[in-house]
Amino acid sequence: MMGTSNPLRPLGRAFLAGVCALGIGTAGAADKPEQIDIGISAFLSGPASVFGEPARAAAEIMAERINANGGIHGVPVNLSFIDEGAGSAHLLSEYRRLVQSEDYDVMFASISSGNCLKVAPLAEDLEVINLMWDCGTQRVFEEGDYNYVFRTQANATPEMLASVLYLLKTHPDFETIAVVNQDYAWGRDSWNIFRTALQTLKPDVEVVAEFFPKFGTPDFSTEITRLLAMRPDVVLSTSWGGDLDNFVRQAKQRGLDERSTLVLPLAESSLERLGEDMPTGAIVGARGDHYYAHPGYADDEKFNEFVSSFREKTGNVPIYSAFHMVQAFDALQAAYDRAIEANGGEWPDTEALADAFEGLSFRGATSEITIRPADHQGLEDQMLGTAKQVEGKDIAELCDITVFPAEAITTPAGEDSTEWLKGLSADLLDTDVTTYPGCH
Amino acid sequence: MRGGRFLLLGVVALIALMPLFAPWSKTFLVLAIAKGLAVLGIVVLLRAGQVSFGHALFFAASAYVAAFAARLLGGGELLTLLVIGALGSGVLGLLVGLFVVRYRYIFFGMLNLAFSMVFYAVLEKFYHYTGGSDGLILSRPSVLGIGLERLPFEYTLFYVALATAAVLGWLVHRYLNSAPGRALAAIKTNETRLEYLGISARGTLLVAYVISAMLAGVGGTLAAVMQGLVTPEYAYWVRSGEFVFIAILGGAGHVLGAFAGALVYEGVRMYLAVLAADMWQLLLGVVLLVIVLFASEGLVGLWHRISGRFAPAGREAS
Amino acid sequence: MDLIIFTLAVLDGLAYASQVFMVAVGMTLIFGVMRILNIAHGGFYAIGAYLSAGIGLAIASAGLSPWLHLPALVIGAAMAGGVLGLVIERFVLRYIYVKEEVLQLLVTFAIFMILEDVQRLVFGVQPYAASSLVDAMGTINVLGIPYNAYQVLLLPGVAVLTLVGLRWFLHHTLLGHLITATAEDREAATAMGVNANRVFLLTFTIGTVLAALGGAFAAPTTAVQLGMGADMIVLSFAVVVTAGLGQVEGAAVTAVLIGLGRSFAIYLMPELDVLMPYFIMMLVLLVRPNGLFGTVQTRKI
Amino acid sequence: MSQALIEARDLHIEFGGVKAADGVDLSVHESDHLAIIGPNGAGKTTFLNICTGYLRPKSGTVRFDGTEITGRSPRWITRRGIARAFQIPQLFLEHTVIENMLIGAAARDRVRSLWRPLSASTARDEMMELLELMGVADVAAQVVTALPEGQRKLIDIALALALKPRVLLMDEPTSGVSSQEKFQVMDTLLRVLAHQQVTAVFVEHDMEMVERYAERVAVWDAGRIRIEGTPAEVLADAGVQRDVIGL
Repeated sequence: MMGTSNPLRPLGRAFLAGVCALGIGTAGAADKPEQIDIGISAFLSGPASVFGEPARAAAEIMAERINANGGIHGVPVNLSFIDEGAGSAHLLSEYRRLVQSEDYDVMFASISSGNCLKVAPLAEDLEVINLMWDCGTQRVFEEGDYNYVFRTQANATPEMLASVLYLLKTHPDFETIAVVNQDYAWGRDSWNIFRTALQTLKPDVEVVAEFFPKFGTPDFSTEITRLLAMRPDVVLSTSWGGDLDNFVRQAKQRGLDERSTLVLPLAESSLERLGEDMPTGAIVGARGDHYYAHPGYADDEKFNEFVSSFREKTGNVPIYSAFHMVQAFDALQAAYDRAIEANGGEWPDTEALADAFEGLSFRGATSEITIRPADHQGLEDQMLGTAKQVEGKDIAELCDITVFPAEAITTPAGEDSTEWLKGLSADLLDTDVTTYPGCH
Repeated sequence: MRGGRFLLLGVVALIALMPLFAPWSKTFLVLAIAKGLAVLGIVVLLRAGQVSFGHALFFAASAYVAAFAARLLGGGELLTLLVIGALGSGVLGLLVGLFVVRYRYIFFGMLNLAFSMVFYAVLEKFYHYTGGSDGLILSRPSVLGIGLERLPFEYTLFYVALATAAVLGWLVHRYLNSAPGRALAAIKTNETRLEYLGISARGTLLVAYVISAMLAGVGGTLAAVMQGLVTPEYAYWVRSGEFVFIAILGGAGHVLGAFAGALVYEGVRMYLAVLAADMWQLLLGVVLLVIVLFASEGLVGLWHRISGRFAPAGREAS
Repeated sequence: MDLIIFTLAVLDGLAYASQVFMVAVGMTLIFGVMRILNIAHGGFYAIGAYLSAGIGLAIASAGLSPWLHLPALVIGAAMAGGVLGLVIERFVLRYIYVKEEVLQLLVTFAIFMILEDVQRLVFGVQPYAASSLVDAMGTINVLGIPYNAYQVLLLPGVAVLTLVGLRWFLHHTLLGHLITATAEDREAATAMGVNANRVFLLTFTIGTVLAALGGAFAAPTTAVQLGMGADMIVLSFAVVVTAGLGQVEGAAVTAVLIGLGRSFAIYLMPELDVLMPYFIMMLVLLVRPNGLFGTVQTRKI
Repeated sequence: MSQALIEARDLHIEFGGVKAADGVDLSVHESDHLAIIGPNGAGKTTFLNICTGYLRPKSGTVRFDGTEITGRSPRWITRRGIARAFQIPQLFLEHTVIENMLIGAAARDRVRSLWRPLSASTARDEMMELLELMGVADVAAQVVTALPEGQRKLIDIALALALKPRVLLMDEPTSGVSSQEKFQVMDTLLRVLAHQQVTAVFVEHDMEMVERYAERVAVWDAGRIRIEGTPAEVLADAGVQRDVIGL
């Protein structure tokens, strides 16, 4: 084959490096770099930039703050963003370029589930630490085993399960449910998880309609007409962004919220945009325990400082993607602390840093998160509340906030989510939860 | 002509050596070659004056065929996957072709678009089979029975892609100069006369359509193997538009233009996205406008103009 | 399927059809006269929508009557579409009429890409919504189901008005005659002293205004967001081709077919919803290769 | 009288109410040189269009060598031996003259190889000879767009002859050719036709040409064959002189 002698040379180098690494041990020391280069993938164009842009703002706030404090153990951080909106081919080649050509140290990728599934094996191949800072899909760690990939937040299973639990706690007697989700992997997968959990915990519920309108549908009126005619007790939508705004607004205009309870597990990210159009009584989730007015952190300095600097920078309240970004940075900082300590003060190499992530506990802007050593899955508490319009406020408040502890609702390491959900017992409803009565 | 040939060899050699100096460029180059092959498919149809705005259909179809085949064969073999992918898109090309070759110009373009959008929607909808928008994972195939690690595999894939492009480019060149190939170009200027010579314009176009579908198919398989994943995005209309864009950028109707265009396009796009993450689309649009308004013969035409050594573009292209 | 469901589906279908028609009619007109398939149409649509939402929000925050939004969105869209159309025709398109069809198409593709980023730079990434007009118009009950009056009364009304107005303009005014003459035979019209450049400028501007209007009228019912133009383009293509090139009435019929097809699909087989426009298009072209109202064009020998 | 090669029976066709053929019977015999004349818009070209399958008559039949060809496609009919040259030359404008001819030869020989270059066609010498005969060999390497109408006209006929047809239908073969050259062209053409044993039908309005080159003349008027016979007979007819020739 053409040129085989040349391609083998880098291979030989890699082999030698491997031998050397073995000689020293799997975790070791390295020279302190001039800066830590972090590559971050997020949607900066297209509809999903409603998550990407706030996350970018949060990343910039975090980097500024770290560098203002002298960096991570004296090493400043440097950020570079990859636009997921430019397509996954672009993401992958840009990811490779940053790692292989620019020697980036850590990657944060990504938002889209599809991209997460692509990036995880790539990071493993490139032997670069990748923090999945906003990935929803539970498939990554259930279907693959990784050394360099970690998730600094929860995944779809606890997020949906918490939504089911909250719904059952607040509306124990409902009989019928319909779903209107975006027609792509998230919409399909999240519904599968939700339905599996629901049918295990409350087998008599009837699914009366399943709609998967095209991603980016501007008009839900036909679906809404159907729902109005069918009158299901509960209407679920795990949509987000403009799609969720559209659905909720059009549903409210035609009084769907008066006939059915809306369950919107991602609506925290739409609260500010929807404003007065968020129907009172709708169940709102936040993919974690993020809420700019979280009652549990009303007096917390770190939380308040982040919320106010975010508002200052962007003019908006922070949404969950911004909180997730904070968690990625805090995890990184905590991992370096831990690795340097374990290394006796020496700067860690990639292996040592990766070791530090296993079992790492850290706190983002809200509650503490632990990265499970077995499968690198983050354990993140889940918060849900019920929206309420309050006179004189242009953004709905969340009432009866309930925070579900991560351990109880996360699939145990090594198990398949669907199977685990099928084996749930109704006792789960009695798990100790933190509740914040009243509206906030 | 001789000077041109040496230059061509030089450029190919340069590309062949590039991954040794810039390891990350393998991905980039394989994707550029993969797109270049799809663009070559567009170029073939452009010969007949027809523009397919749905060629991503075949790019995606072969990628999915390869992914399914790899799954059935338990990993699969790179060369087998390339052949299966090409055959898959060829068969689909025949089926779609039987329908679309009855139409010309805007109808031809739009029907192709419609087919690709139907396919796109089906890929997203039937997610129990196709994995929906997450797509299907295509694990690294073996090469001639040998399972390779990432690095040697990427080098192998790159050189396989380069060799495939060279061979297919040459075959297409031969085809375009053969009797059916010249008759294809005659569809553009006088289809009526073609029929009055006893040549079926539809048949001629159908042959070209299947060839062009297979070219896009080989490209799609290469891209899928490189990325290790196939998604419905492969079939989206913007990607089809991109192929047409590249064909024009390279110089419509030219075999080399397809690859030159793909390389330049991918390069420009990548650097724009890095340097101006906020407005790469805008800049790309401006580049496109400038090309159409001031250099509509594309890169190949530009090269002719600069070098001034060749005959007028119209003849040289044939 | 009982009669109630049938009625509801028809109502939904017609409401959707009016929106589709409003978007596609401008593209059909431009294609009929200029033979340019205008991808940038999606961009004009989105800009019209952003503008309308902006106006709506401004009216709401100023505490003015939401009804003001109606005339304001028409005027805003007409102005924005007018300016964009004039500028783009005069300074870009004019130079490409002599070029090949595919190049013309690519130019509009380029304009579309540029407009996409312009929207992002100007309006940011957050979706906008200004639905106070829809709220103000309230709902009407049909068989116990509340419908937005805006969607089932105003939008179809506007669509019918546009169709009738455009027909009248094309068939009963001098300018309209110039446009139809140019559409039928550009060379003959030029020979008779019609200034094709001016006709093109006018047609393109009207088409652009219609696109912006389509967006402006869609805005109150939906969140205006990035990427909204891209999907509309493909749908409009389907309408243009199914209708027969340049057939304004055909666009109306096709829009109704697509609207009904979509709503019945959602009622009966939701999985097929997205595929309906393409199925309709292929079916029509299979039976009538030149579209519903298209005429056969043969080469003179 | 020899067996009719093309035999049209009771053809009817109309365009927007105008009857272009209203019960036409017309036969073309082996080795015939038939000229069709008539006023403008009378339907002369329509006859060629029906015989070559471009138009389908409303009723009536056309037989070629005993086989019915009514309503068959131009391609089908061409392959059976009826070739056609056009009033407005129909050529592949972006190809060279020789390429035009070679495509014709490839069509005749059913060349389907996707591999062998057209330029290496074995028919090249034969095609050059044909161009030579038509007097256009010197422009063989030129692209058609670069040529004047007159030369295109000759190439158009040459291209039809490249198919080695049994019948050649021509629509005003010398229109566009300069008046000095047209006799020369027709002399050559007839020689080629005789050499290849091709039967010829031509629509013509130049009576001088008809007189000189036609063996038989049919007058097509208002959708009917008004009179048919030798040039001398037909041109002497007073009605024809008045209505068709315009004397």
